[in-house]
Amino acid sequence: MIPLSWYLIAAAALFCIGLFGVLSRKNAVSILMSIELMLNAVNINLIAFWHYHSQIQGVSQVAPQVFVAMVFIIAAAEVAVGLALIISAYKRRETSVVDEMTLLKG
Amino acid sequence: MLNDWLYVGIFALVSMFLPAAAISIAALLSPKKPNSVKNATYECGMETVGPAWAQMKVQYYVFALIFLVFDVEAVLLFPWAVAYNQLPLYAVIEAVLFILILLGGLLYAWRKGALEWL
Amino acid sequence: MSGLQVVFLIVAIVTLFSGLMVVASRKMMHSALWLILSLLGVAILFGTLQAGFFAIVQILVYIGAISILIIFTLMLTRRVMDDDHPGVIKGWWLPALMAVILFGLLAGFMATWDNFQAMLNELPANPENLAGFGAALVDPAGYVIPFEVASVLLLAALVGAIYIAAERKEKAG
Amino acid sequence: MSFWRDPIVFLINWAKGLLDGIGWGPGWATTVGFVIGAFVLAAGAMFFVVFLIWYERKLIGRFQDRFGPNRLGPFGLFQPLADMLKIFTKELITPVGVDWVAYNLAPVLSVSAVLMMWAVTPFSKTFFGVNISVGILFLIAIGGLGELGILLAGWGSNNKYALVGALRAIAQLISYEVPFVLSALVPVMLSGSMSLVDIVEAQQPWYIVVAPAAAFIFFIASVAETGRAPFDLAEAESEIVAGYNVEYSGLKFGMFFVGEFLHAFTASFIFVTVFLGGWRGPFADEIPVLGLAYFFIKTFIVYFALILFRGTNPRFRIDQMMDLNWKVLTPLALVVIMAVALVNSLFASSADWLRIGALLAVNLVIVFAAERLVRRGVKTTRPEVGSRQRPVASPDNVFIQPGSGVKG
Repeated sequence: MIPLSWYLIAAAALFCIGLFGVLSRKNAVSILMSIELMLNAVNINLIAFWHYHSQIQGVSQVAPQVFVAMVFIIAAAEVAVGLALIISAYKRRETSVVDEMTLLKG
Repeated sequence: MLNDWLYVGIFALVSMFLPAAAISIAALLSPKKPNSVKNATYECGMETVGPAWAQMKVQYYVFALIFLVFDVEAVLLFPWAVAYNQLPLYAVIEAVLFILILLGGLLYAWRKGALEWL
Repeated sequence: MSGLQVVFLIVAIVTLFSGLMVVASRKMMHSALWLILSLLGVAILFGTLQAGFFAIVQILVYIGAISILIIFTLMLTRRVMDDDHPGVIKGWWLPALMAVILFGLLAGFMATWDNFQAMLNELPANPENLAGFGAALVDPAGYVIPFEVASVLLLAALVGAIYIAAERKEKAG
Repeated sequence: MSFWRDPIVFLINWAKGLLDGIGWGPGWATTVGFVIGAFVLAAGAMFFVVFLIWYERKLIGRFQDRFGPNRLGPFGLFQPLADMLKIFTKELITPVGVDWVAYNLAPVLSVSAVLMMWAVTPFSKTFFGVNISVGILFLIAIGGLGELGILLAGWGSNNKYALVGALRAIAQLISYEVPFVLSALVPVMLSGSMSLVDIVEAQQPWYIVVAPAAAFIFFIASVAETGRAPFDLAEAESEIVAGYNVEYSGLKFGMFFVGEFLHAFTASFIFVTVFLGGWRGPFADEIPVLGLAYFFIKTFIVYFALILFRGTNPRFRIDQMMDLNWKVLTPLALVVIMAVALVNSLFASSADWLRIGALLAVNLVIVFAAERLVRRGVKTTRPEVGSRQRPVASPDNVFIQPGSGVKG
C-alpha cells in the first residue's frame, strides 16, 4: 500500500501549482480554475486523512467526509457565482482579463 | 474493496481501447486521398470565415448553473437516501426542508424567467 | 513497489503535469481541458484511497458540471477564446518562486510530523459506511446545521448567479 | 448439473481455475482474469450493436409500414454486417484546423462512456462485472463523460455548426440529468443502498409498482439522455446540419452511432435494473440462468417501448423540451422524493401491503395532479389553419418597411 506522505506531497504540490496560477494568470476564468485546483488539493488531503484515521480507529470517520462534501458544495457555489460575475463584467467591459477591469482607476 | 475499483479501472481502459482499436483498423483499411477541397471545413458550402466560435446565449450558462446546483444537492441527498431506512421521522423532515429550500430556488428561477428558452 | 504504488505514481504525475498545464496553457480552452484531466486524476487518487463515493462525486460534480460551466463561460466571453497572448503576467517568476518556497515549507513542515511515513493499509469491507455518513448529516448531534446551511448556500448561489448573469433586457421587450 | 443452472459462472470459474493453474500467483491471476472478463464483456457489447441496429431498423420499418432490411440473409439479418464492412473501408477525412487529440478522442469517449455502464450492471444473480457500492451514482457520472465526448467533438472539429450543435446537445443532456439524478434517489431510498446488486435484491415488489411516478420520470429522462427522437434535436438531420458530428466521416462517424444505439439499449436495461426488478422473476433465485433470460426479456420489452416512443412521436421544439424538463419533470421529481420519503416513514411500522398501497396511491395522485396542472398551462386549442394572417412573399414585403407590421 501507499504511504500517507505521498498523498500529502502530491496534494501540497497541486496546491502550490494552484496558488501559482491564482497569482500569475491574467484571465479571471483561469484564476477560478486555479482555485479549483487548490480546492482539489485540499480534498486529497482530507480524504487521505480520512483513510488514515479510519484505519487507526477501525471505523469510518464521518467528520472528514462531511468536510469533503462541504468543500464540494462551496466549490460549486463559488464557481457559479464567480463565473456569473465574470460574464456580467464581460458584458459591460468586453474583457475578462483582471487587469483590464479598472472601473475605479478612471 | 480496492479490487472492485481495479476492475472498474481496467474496464474503463478496455472500453477506451476497443473503439480506438476499431478506428485504427478502419484507418488502416480505408483509402487516403486527401485534397484541399475535401478537407475544408464543412459549413454548408460557404467559405469558412473566422475562427470556430459561436455566439452563445447566456441561457446556456443559466441552465448549466441550475444543473450544477441540483447536482450538488443530489450528492448530499444520496448518502441521506442510503441511511433513509434507519432514520427517524424528524431526520426525514430535515431532508424535506433541504429539498424545499432548493425548490424555492427553482421557483425563483422560474419567476425570474430564467427557465425560458428564447 | 507494489502495483498500487505504480498506479499512484502515474496518476499523480499526470495530475500534477496537467495541473501545471492548466496554469501554463496559452489557449483558455486547452487550459480547461487540462483541468478536466487533472480533476480526473484527483478522482482516481480518491479511488486509490478507497473513497469510491467521493471519486464518483468528483467525476459527477467537477467533470460533469463545473468544467462544463467553465467551458460555457469561455464560450460566452469571446475575446477569451481567441486570445493567444501569454496568459501569465510579466513578473510570473515571483509567484512561481513563492509557490516553490511554500511547497518547500509545507513539505518540510509535514516531514517533522511523526506519522508522516505511516502506511495506509487496505480498509476492511464497506470502508465508507455511507449509511453512517448520511445519518450523521441529518443528526441533530451531528452535522444537521452544515447540511441545512449548505442548502441555503446553494440557494443563495443560485439566486445570486441568476440575478447577475441573466439580466434580461426588460426595457427592450 | 451446476453447469446448466448457471453456465456463465461455471465458465468463469473454470477460466479462473485455469489461470490459477498457470501459477502466476493470485494477484496477477486476478488482474489477468479481470482484463479477460472486461474484454469479453465489452467486445460482446460492441458486437451486440450489430444486432441492435438490425432490430431497430426492422421495428422502425414496421412502424412506418415498410419491411425494413430484408435482402441480406434471413430477415435481412446480415444487413448491418454489410454496412459495417462498408463503413470500415470508408475514407477517414480529417478536416483542416482540427484539434487532433480532441477530434480523435471524442468518438472513442462517446462509445466508452456507454460501455462502462456494462461494468456495474447485474445481469443475473451471479453474473455481473463488479458490485461497487456506488453503482447507481457511477452510471450517472459516466453519463457525464459522454457529454465530455460531445463537447470535444464540437470544439475539436473547428466548425461553427459543430460547436453550436455540441452546445445544444450538452444543454439538453445536462438539463435532463437533473430529473434523472433526482428520480434515481427514490430506489436508493427504498432499498437503502446505491449498489445495483442490492437494489435488484431489494425489489419485492418491483419499484415501478411502489413508485410509478419516479419510474415515469426516470424513463423520460433516460430517453432524453440517449439523445434520440423525440429528443434528438441536437442532431435533427432533417432540420439542421447534423450537429456535433458534422466533420466526422467513416468509422469515426459510425462510432457516435454505435454509442447512440448502445446507449439506447443500455438505458433500457438500466431502467429494468432500477425499476423493473432486474433479473427477478419466478425461480430466478434458484436457477440464475433463468434470471439472465428474464433480464433480457424485460430489457427487450423496454427497448421496444423506447423504439415505439421514438417511432411514433414528433420531435420536440427546443423550448418545449426545456420547458418539459425544468417546469414539469424537475419539480415533479422533487415533489416525488419528498412525498415518498414522508409516506414511507409514516407507514414504516404498518404492514407491507399498506405501506406499498399508500406509496402507490401517493404516486398516482402526484402524477394525476401534475397532469392537471400541465393541462392548465398548455394551450390545447390551436388556431384553425388559415385563420391567422401570415406574411406572403410578395414584392411589397420583401423589404422591411417601417410600420408595415412585418418583421423581417
